[in-house]
Amino acid sequence: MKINAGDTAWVLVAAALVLFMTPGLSLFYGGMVRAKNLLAMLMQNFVCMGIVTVLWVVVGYSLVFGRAGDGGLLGDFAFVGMKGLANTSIGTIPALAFVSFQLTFAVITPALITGAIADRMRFGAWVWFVVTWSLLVYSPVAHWVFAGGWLAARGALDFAGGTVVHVNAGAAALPLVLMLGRRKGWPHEPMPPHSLPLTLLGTGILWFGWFGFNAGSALAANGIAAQAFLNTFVAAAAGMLGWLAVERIKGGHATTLGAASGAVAGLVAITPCAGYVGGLAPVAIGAIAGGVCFLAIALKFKYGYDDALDVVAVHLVGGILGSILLGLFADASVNPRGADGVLYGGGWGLFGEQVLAVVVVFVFSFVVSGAIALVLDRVMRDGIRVSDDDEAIGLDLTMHSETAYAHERT
Amino acid sequence: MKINAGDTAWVLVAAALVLFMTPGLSLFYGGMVRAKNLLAMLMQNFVCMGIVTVLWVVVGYSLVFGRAGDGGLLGDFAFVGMKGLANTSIGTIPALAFVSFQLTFAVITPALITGAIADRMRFGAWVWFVVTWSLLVYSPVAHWVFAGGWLAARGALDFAGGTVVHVNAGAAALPLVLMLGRRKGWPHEPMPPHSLPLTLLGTGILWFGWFGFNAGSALAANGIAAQAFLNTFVAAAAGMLGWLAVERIKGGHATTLGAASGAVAGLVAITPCAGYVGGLAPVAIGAIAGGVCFLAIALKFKYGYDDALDVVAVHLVGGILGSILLGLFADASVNPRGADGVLYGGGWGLFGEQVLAVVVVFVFSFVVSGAIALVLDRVMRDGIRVSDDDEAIGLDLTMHSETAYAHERT
Amino acid sequence: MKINAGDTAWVLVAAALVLFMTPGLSLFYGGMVRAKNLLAMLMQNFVCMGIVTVLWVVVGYSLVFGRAGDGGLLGDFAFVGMKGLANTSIGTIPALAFVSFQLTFAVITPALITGAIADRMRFGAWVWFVVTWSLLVYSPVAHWVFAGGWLAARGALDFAGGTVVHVNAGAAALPLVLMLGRRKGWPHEPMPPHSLPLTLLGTGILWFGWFGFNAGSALAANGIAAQAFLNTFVAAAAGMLGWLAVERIKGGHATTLGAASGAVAGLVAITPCAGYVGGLAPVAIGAIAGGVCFLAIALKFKYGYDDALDVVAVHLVGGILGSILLGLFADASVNPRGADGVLYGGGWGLFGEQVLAVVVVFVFSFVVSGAIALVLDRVMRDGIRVSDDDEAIGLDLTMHSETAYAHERT
Amino acid sequence: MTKGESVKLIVGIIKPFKLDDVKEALKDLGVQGVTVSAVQGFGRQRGHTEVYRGSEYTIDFVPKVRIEVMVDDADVTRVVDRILETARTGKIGDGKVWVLAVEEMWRIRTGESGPDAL
Amino acid sequence: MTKGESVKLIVGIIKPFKLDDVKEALKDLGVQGVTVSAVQGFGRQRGHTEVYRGSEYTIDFVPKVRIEVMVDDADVTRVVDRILETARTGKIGDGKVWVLAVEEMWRIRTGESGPDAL
Amino acid sequence: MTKGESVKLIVGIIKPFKLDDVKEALKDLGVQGVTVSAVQGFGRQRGHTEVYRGSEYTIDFVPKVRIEVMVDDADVTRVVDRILETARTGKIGDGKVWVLAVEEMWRIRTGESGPDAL
Ligand SMILES: Nc1ncnc2c1ncn2[C@@H]1O[C@H](COP(=O)(O)OP(=O)(O)O)[C@@H](O)[C@H]1O
Ligand SMILES: Nc1ncnc2c1ncn2[C@@H]1O[C@H](COP(=O)(O)OP(=O)(O)O)[C@@H](O)[C@H]1O
Ligand SMILES: Nc1ncnc2c1ncn2[C@@H]1O[C@H](COP(=O)(O)OP(=O)(O)O)[C@@H](O)[C@H]1O
Repeated sequence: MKINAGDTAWVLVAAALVLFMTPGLSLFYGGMVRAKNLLAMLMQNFVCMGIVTVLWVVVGYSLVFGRAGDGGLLGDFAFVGMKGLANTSIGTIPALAFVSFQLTFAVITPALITGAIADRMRFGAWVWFVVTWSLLVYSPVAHWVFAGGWLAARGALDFAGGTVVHVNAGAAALPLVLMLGRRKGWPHEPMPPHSLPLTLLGTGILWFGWFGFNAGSALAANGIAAQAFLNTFVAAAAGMLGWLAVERIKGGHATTLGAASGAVAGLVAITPCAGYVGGLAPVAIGAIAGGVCFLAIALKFKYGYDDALDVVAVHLVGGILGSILLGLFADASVNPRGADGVLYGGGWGLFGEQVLAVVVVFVFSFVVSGAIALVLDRVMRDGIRVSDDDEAIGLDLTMHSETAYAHERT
Repeated sequence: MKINAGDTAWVLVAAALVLFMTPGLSLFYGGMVRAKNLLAMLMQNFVCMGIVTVLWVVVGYSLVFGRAGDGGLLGDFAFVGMKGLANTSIGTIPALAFVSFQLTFAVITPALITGAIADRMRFGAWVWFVVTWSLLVYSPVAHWVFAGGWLAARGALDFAGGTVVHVNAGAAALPLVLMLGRRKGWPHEPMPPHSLPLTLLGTGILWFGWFGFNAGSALAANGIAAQAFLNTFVAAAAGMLGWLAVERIKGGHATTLGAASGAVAGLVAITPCAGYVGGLAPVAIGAIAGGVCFLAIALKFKYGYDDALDVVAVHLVGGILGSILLGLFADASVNPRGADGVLYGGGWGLFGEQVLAVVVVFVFSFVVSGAIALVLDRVMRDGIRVSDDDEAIGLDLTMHSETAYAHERT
Repeated sequence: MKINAGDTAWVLVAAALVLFMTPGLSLFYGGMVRAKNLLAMLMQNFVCMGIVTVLWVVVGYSLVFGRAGDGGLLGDFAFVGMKGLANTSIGTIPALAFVSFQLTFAVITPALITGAIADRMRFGAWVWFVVTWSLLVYSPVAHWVFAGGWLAARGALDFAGGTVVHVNAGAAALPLVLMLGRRKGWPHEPMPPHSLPLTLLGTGILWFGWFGFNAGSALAANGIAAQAFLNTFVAAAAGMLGWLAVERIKGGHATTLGAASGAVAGLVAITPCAGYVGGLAPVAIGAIAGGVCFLAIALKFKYGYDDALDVVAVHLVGGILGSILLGLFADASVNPRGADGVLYGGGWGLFGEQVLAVVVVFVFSFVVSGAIALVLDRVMRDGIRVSDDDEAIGLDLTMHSETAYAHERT
Repeated sequence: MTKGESVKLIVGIIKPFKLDDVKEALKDLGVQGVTVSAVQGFGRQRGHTEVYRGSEYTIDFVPKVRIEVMVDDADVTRVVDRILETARTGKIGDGKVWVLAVEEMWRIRTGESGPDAL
Repeated sequence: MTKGESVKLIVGIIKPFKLDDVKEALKDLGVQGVTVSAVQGFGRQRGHTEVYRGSEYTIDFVPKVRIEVMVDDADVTRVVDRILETARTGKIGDGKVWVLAVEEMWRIRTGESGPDAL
Repeated sequence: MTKGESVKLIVGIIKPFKLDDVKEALKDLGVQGVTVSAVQGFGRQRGHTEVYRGSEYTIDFVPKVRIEVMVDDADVTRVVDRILETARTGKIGDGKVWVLAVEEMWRIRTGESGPDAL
């Protein structure tokens, strides 16, 4: 098909927006950790931008999008080193625009995990985890869902990554958290955010970038993109209000961090739905996600796992919610490539596929991520967790020989 | 009309850019308040992104753009809940792209007011103010000017919101400031900005986003958009230089905050003019705005109203200036849908309409906003102002149970 | 040619992205200086956005793009005050979109210099330096390379400003650094970054904006833009990894600042190459730049010049590297308007032109910038360097009567 | 201020927002200098509660300001009284004042010692 | 706590992460208040090294916490012992404790003086 | 350093940029430790003026550094002299030094007391 400049412009911008989300995410998380671990958090995120990108052009893209549409399990090596892609097109856009756009997803997915493992994972271990995880977990899952692999072929819908990105990252976080163990002092010692303005700035960047994430997934500047754009906008808003409402009712206060977290919860939940629902559905999806994700935080206290910045409650729970609610709210009149959910007369077929996709991605990611962590912990000389002393001093100094803030005397 | 992908791409991007302005604004303002009120400021802005968005898709959009072009006073309920908008177009773009773009204006307009009321308004009161104001003030004014209502029908020009956004917000700020009263200690006690880097970061985001605000208002990626883009760029620059020059001459110093404030003043003033003027007009408009807005700060000391972060001096005065200067500088050769101002041989007709529009919007917004504030102050149990103790402790802790910065010891 | 909305959308967005880089750069640098000089750093950057912009529409654009394609030395006054540009087009985009896009390059180039002169140049002297430098150095160099002047006519390639922006700014920094002299205490007294999170935020913004810088330079939303986009992405990543690897090997630590610096080094080096290379070339170019720029920092200690934030090591060395590596890696099959480098069978012709362009730009910029600084130092009452007392107190207070941070007690 | 034999060090822990008043009062009395630092106090006055994603936690420490004033022996009572007066709000947490004996003191600039160094 | 004649000021320089333990221990002992500030210490304990674009530099100072506790004369030993006990890790850098004689002290809120002011 | 009977506490308020010099001088003298904190001073030295959107306001306080050095009785003069010497610029605002008597002191790590604890 001929390249359309408008579609190309939109996808390139969307790719830039999504890339910007990773620094945004690092600030969102960074504001929540203690100052002594801030740089380590930023670094764990930025290094994903380095590692995954190089891997992607070398082999990752090919593993995901080789044999696209085969209904299968994994791509191949057809596009290794970007072979044969220059000056070709995919749909109405240059193939390399598609490569860049998809790359941003591959970057941010492992970055999401950093919130769970905050303050105690060795930098070297994280580097090797990202390398391995990217190839062994992200590549197959993305093939199944984004590249016409087996889950997509069965009919599961995922507009922009509810399963591939959020369930996947959330499910990977869990075994890491369990294997790393709790931060010293958790849960009795309070570990309040060291700088909420950083977190709010990160939220602004995430919201901004998420337009590219969701509406860019239309891969064209058309009505579907506009629908996805608006849904994203509305779900973020409704997520914020939902979280604040429940927080206010249960604890008496509507917090700034609550507003930020709720918006992100809404954005997570709308991700799989963005181009498949319409009308006021995003209000419902966002509000439900805001409220439920807030309540889901209690799980970590109940079960005693130290998911430091609530990746499970926000990304895993939010991703599951969005993927499954799509089985209810999907509306084929909005997007003929979608389907009708339960509420739009489509019956329980789609719903079933959504549940299946969630379960499959959860189990696969949990198991393989856990295995990777286990192997790394054995293989690496010092294991994956920092020493107690290093943890007490802080990762910035012990991992990177740096201090985040040095507002000096003179 | 058929959807044009290029125009759609541009309007979607523009909508994302304008949405990003609200977090940017919150940082711009947030840097200027004292640290104990920072989160409250951020929250007052972020909550606009939550409330106005949900209101907009439910009813707000319909109130503004229902009966568009009727030369009338208010829209209707035709588009409640986004009814009938999916997969339709407005001009060359999807209707929902237009909905999203316009939504961002509805979000940021009340957010602008937060600078005036800083440090002393109860969060609950602000929430209800935003809900009511959005429906009772923003909706009609936007209908009059942006949706072919009576002011537009008479021939008033407002490319991107000089009256709808800036005069409107500035005029609403004034009665709130008068009713809330002064911050404890003002004006004798200095209340210097707690973090100018935040303010400068906010300025960068605002300038960046304003390209979407103004050039996006062309609703197409064409020559008018390019003209609006360049005018925006130049007026911001000239505003900065104008402010710095006057500041330097009067006080001996060119300050960083002056550079930031001047750029914003230039951006405000060019807003109504952006697609209607050309050549070096933006230099003149920006520079005048920079200088005059700086001088307008003196008003609050003269008349004793505590407009904390100078919303009146920058947005009200800047918005009035821009709207009226358009009566001089408008040049129909730049944009045939515009008109000729006094300097381009168009006589005083346009100028008169501009003055009328400014007066009408000012009076309407001032009166209705004041009435809303009055009613809220009566109806709400604790009124709209925080207690003296809460003000002394700071709003972050008393409204949101949070502290902005906790750079801990360990 | 008819205006293409898609291309226009892309170039407008790209212009916005590049404009955003200057605030981003100010934070990148600002985080690295001591807190007492932060605002002065931000201000030196923001004021470029003011000064250069106004100069550009008045005369700068005309000096660069007047007589475009003449193979000559400088433009003319044909477009003074934007004369005759409204509603015309250049290629497939409105002329004013091109004007805005090119303006952003003219803004950021002098801004890059601020990193070298940090902490000791008088604000007034900087203002006059920017005015003069913009006209006397930037205009001719940009004409030679970007406007079909003599270097372009000979066949030198520079996709997005390896010579015009980076070599040019780096070469200008050197005489300034030599004339200003060292910061008091350098090199024996450590002057660590006061806030690395600011620097990382700046890095995120720079990376984001650089997509506009490089891919926007295609001036269309097409396959070349996509190639340039991906190359930019990959070189940044490889630059990060290259820097971290060498840093780790030599010093034992992979630092956050190293990740940020390496990414910027990769971005600098890919700038001239972005639309002319393909495949895995950006991995090589980025990784080489990351490693070599890190090693180049040692030069300032060896030769004793206080290039405060390593503008020479990153921009001069990175710009030279990129421009010359293009002579090896250029691949005409990627972009027919490019050429083949040594590795693609094009022989040493291009390589020679690249070396020539680098040498010419370096010498010209070094000499004229030095002359400007010399004259300013003579002509200005207090010279170009602040007094010892002012330096000790800090530039924020002494130049701008402001303090960056005032986290108050109450 | 009077000129006695020896120098005393008065230390006060006060509420931060009282600092300006105390400083002005001491200026009025003719005190030549004060040294101030930000401290955290723990005492009868309760700290506050913050909320973080649904969890409440208590901050025990309350921000206070510590002032040090060197005065001539003969002025101690006057200065202490004035601090007690201006720093008082009557609510819990107003703080403490105490006096220490200084064995010797010097002004760095001139090397003067004893009350002359004040 | 006992009620003696005079008041002493106990000052301690401790490791920051020990603050909570010390605070709780003092609370248990019945001490009514503590004033705390963030300080930098220099001593036998080495500082650390940071890296900045390839250059290493040494930070000599180590973050410490300074606590001030006013107690009745009669309680000094008990309180000091408790601080010594809870602040100890046995590793270099644990810090110091010292006692100063207070000539007089007041509670600002009430004007009470001497041990009553505690 | 010599070993006397008792310990004294030397406190100095100095200009921040002199801290490094003073620290090095004390190291040279054989002083084993110093505790430092950031303070604000008010005295003969004027503060500065800042500008905020056209309004000028004065910041009365000047940043200073407070150092505490415990030394053996016998070393007080030497140490004080050295501080006076290295901290002096001769310009207003150089600060003060004073000496307090310490009743008793301990090293937390070992429990040693008196001059042995230094
Ligand atoms: N025994 C003490 N030792 C040191 N500081 C104390 C002591 N008691 C109180 N303080 C300081 O005085 C402040 C006020 O004391 P608090 O008991 O809260 O109120 P009040 O002085 O009004 O009884 C505390 O926050 C603390 O900084
Ligand atoms: N002579 C001293 N004067 C003042 N403070 C001291 C002195 N010696 C040590 N300190 C303080 O005590 C802290 C711990 O001392 P250090 O010598 O490192 O370990 P230790 O007390 O275990 O021997 C130092 O960081 C410093 O704050
Ligand atoms: N009477 C005092 N009590 C406590 N601190 C003082 C006193 N006088 C001066 N200082 C401290 O010493 C610093 C320098 O004093 P200042 O009067 O400015 O200069 P100088 O010591 O050169 O006469 C002040 O900023 C303050 O911190």
